[in-house]
Amino acid sequence: MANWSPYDNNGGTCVAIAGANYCVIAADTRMSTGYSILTRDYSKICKLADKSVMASSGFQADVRALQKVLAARHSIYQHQHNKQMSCPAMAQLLSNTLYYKRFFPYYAFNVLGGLDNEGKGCVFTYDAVGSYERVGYSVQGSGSTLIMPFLDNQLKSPSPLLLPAKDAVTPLSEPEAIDLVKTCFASATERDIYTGDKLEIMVLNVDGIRCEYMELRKD
Amino acid sequence: MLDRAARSTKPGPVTFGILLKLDLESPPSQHSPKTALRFAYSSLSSSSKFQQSPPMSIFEYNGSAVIAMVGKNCFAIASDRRLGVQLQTIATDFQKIYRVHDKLFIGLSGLATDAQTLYQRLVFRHKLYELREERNMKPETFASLVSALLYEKRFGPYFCQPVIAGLGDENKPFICTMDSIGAKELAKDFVVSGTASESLYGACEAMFKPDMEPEELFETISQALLSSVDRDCLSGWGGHVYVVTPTEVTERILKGRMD
Amino acid sequence: MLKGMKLDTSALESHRLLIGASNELQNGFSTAPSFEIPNTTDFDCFQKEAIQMVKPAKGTTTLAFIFKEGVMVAADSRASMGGYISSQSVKKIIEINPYMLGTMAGGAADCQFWHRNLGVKCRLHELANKRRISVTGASKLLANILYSYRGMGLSVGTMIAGWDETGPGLYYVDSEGGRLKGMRFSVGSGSPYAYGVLDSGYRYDMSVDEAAELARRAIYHATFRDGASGGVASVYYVGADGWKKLSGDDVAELHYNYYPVQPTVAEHVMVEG
Amino acid sequence: MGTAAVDVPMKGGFSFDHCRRNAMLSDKGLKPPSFLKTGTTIVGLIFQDGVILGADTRATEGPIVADKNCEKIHYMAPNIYCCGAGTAADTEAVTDTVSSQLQLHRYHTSRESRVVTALSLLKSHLFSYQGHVSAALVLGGVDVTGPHLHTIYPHGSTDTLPFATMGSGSLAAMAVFESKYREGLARDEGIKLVTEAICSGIFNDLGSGSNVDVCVITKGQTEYLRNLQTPNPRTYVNERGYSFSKKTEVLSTKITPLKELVEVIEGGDAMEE
Repeated sequence: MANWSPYDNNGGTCVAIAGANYCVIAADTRMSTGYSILTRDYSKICKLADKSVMASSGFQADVRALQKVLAARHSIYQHQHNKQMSCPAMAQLLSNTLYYKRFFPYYAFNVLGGLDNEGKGCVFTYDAVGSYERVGYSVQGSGSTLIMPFLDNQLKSPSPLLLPAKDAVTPLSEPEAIDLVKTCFASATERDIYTGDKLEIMVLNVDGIRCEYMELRKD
Repeated sequence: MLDRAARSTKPGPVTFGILLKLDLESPPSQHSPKTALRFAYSSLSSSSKFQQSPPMSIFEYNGSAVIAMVGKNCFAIASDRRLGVQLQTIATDFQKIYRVHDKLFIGLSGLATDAQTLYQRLVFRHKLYELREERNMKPETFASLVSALLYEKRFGPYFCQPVIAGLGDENKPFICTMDSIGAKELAKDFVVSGTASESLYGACEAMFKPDMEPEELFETISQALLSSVDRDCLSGWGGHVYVVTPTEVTERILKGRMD
Repeated sequence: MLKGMKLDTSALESHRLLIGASNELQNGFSTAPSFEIPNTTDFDCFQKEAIQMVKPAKGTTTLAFIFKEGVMVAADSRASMGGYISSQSVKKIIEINPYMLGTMAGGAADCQFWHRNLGVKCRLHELANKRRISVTGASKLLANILYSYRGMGLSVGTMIAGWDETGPGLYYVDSEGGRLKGMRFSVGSGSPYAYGVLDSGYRYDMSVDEAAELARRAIYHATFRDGASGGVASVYYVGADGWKKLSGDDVAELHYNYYPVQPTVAEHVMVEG
Repeated sequence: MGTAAVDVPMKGGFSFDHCRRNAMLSDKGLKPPSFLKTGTTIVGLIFQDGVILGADTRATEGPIVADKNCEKIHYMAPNIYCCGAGTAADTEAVTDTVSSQLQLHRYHTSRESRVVTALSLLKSHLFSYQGHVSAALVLGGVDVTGPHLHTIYPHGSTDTLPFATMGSGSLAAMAVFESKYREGLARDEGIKLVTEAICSGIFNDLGSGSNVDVCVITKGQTEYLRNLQTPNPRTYVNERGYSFSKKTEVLSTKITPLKELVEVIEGGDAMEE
């Protein structure tokens, strides 16, 4: 098997939208390889801490390994500091963890959503080797090119780099954001063969984390 | 050509086809000693690279985005205005949509030289048709003409993806697109092509509503075009939209991001 | 790996605390921490394919120049992967410390990580020597790190700009091991266009505002012509009392300020007979 | 030998003029694009009084669904239909070509076309292009000698079978056939079995999807049931629809009224519109 490769792509799409006091993280539950479906019910979303949830698409073996490392580092942090890691701190940890494998990268495209210390929604988006950035919304995975333009259009907020600065938090309410996520996934499922089956939505707000599901096309 | 269709039974992980090579500007990633030395020299002198080393697909050489959308017995066809050579922008008023006759437009995306050559041949064949038949060509017939011209070059194709939009008999809107060898795709709602096609698919899928009036159709197609090209390095720099109803043709130039 | 040249792995310190500690318990000596390397015979080819597959964020225009009042640093804010724009709001001017800035070109992850590591080293230098590190020293630190990884695929093209006892300092450092002191640099796919504006407009004795406008204009023209640059043109000024962000303007607005366009009234074409 | 100045339409067949230029472009590193493929599940089976063909309706360009409702069952003759998988343009063109040849043959012999005629025309065409014309076909029909079902591979080889499946979803469909097919199926049982096989391809193979097309051919009667089943409606449509916060800004507008609607008004000037 001359062209054996340590990597595979299991497809799937992840979306995260940060609101004023909430954060929505959603991902489809289809895991595929090549042209066949491995399972229709595989969760790509992982709760790393009370206020940080990560969704990853790409090579799910690497994603699992990455989640384990982050969970271990988070429990060590809790023992050393006697408190949960904040979302920005988890974001920096994820960036470093990805970069430590710079020469044998995790084939995982991650988006980290949560609440920062002031309780505002925050979303961090990554490339596979650890470059990251805090944004108002982000999409990763096989359907990202399909969904991103629509989110840009609906959630267009001035860039955080502008000086004089303009506030960049999305004005959407939580139900509107969930409705937008559902439309995005319905559109992505229509056009991307690797996205579908079921949509898992996790909502983080002041009173904790709740889960919602929606059926998607099975073809 | 990876022939998936005839059921390659090779098991195991799909070996990675060549993904888009990086379009980077500073050191190329392949570090064989020879290129590293050559590169080291060129980076010192100008600390940048003009010519892009990693190849892109021929479709991405000039960059383009064309979209057609159907409304209530009217249609709209729009394109970006950029002509580039890989990452460098050469012109920002490049014409990609051509008028075949009052109720039939064609948008040609892909390699600009093939698009222009193909257009001239289409005009020639369309004129012969009108001389013989003494009437305008119906959009369905024109689509078959384009498909035949493309398929004729099956093994040395035109690198051009046409989008055809027209009003057929009783002014019924007709839109269709093709791949570079003439495989027709008829659609009831919208068709897209060009380097920003994936973004355009997603935007249209979310924004499209059936039976839109011409004004709302113009607004929807413009928003879809501009939000998609803003996510694509190789197309954009303004927009050009034609809205055609049975009574009039409205041509508008859009004010878009020029980066 | 290069013979006789020990890889600088201090960046892995926090990582090492965990692994290092456990190793010591197990086998009595702390193995030097190292980046995990794939056990493949053809390292170059593996790197080429892996990088191609993960497509790290790329593409940019950055510039910096020294003038009478200090150093002006400017950059765009677009990151692209292949033809796709992954972000329009990347911070490409990295604040190493209140007196020093670094610019990001080439691999976003490489630049972010190693600039952050450089900030740690500069802070340690301050604590050890009770004075801020010079721009020369800081750029040498970064150059040495990058030189030790030469040939492994890092892609960094950065400028270290700052102010120290000798006044304003500007160095260009890249992942090929190059390190150049200079007055005027531009790095990135848009640099040919930026140089055009920069070289024609540059004078040593410019006011801060003139210099800021020149830098902004150079970035704007690069974003207009180069597909991989765009977003927001950020301009920083480094003076005697450290750096200050002067402006961040969306290049789309800049375009219509520099080249105003009046929307014409609707033109009705008359039908010929 | 002066070539004709005017580009006179060719006699037909393929033209290879661009091959050298395209080869030069590829050498320069610009890869040719991939063509529209129909991932596809296509099936056919023989039942009591004839043949039933089935197909899905998804055409893909790599991971992207280019056409959600394309037609893969092509008309060959009133009593012969043919499903195509592989490169969409090839299946379309080869079936059109042979269909017109059959029509000419019918005018010539004023007899109903035979399935074997279509089979040998297709196989010789495909063989002569050594598989470069990549069309995998399921050919079915009923002629004077009874029902026939054949599969044709891109290289020109053919099979004659009671039931057959092709395309990337052929395994999923064949599983259903192998478990439930028996000789002498009634019309409704046959349609149900074909629909079930196509659905198994649609749901289990990523290259196939959307709707089920079926075509029932019996002696003297052919029914093409387009979108017999549409098991995959869109699962979420936002009733309110979305509004655009920033209205599109227009630089210039040109309105051209269309000529035909200019009626000649007695005495009035036709120019005033």
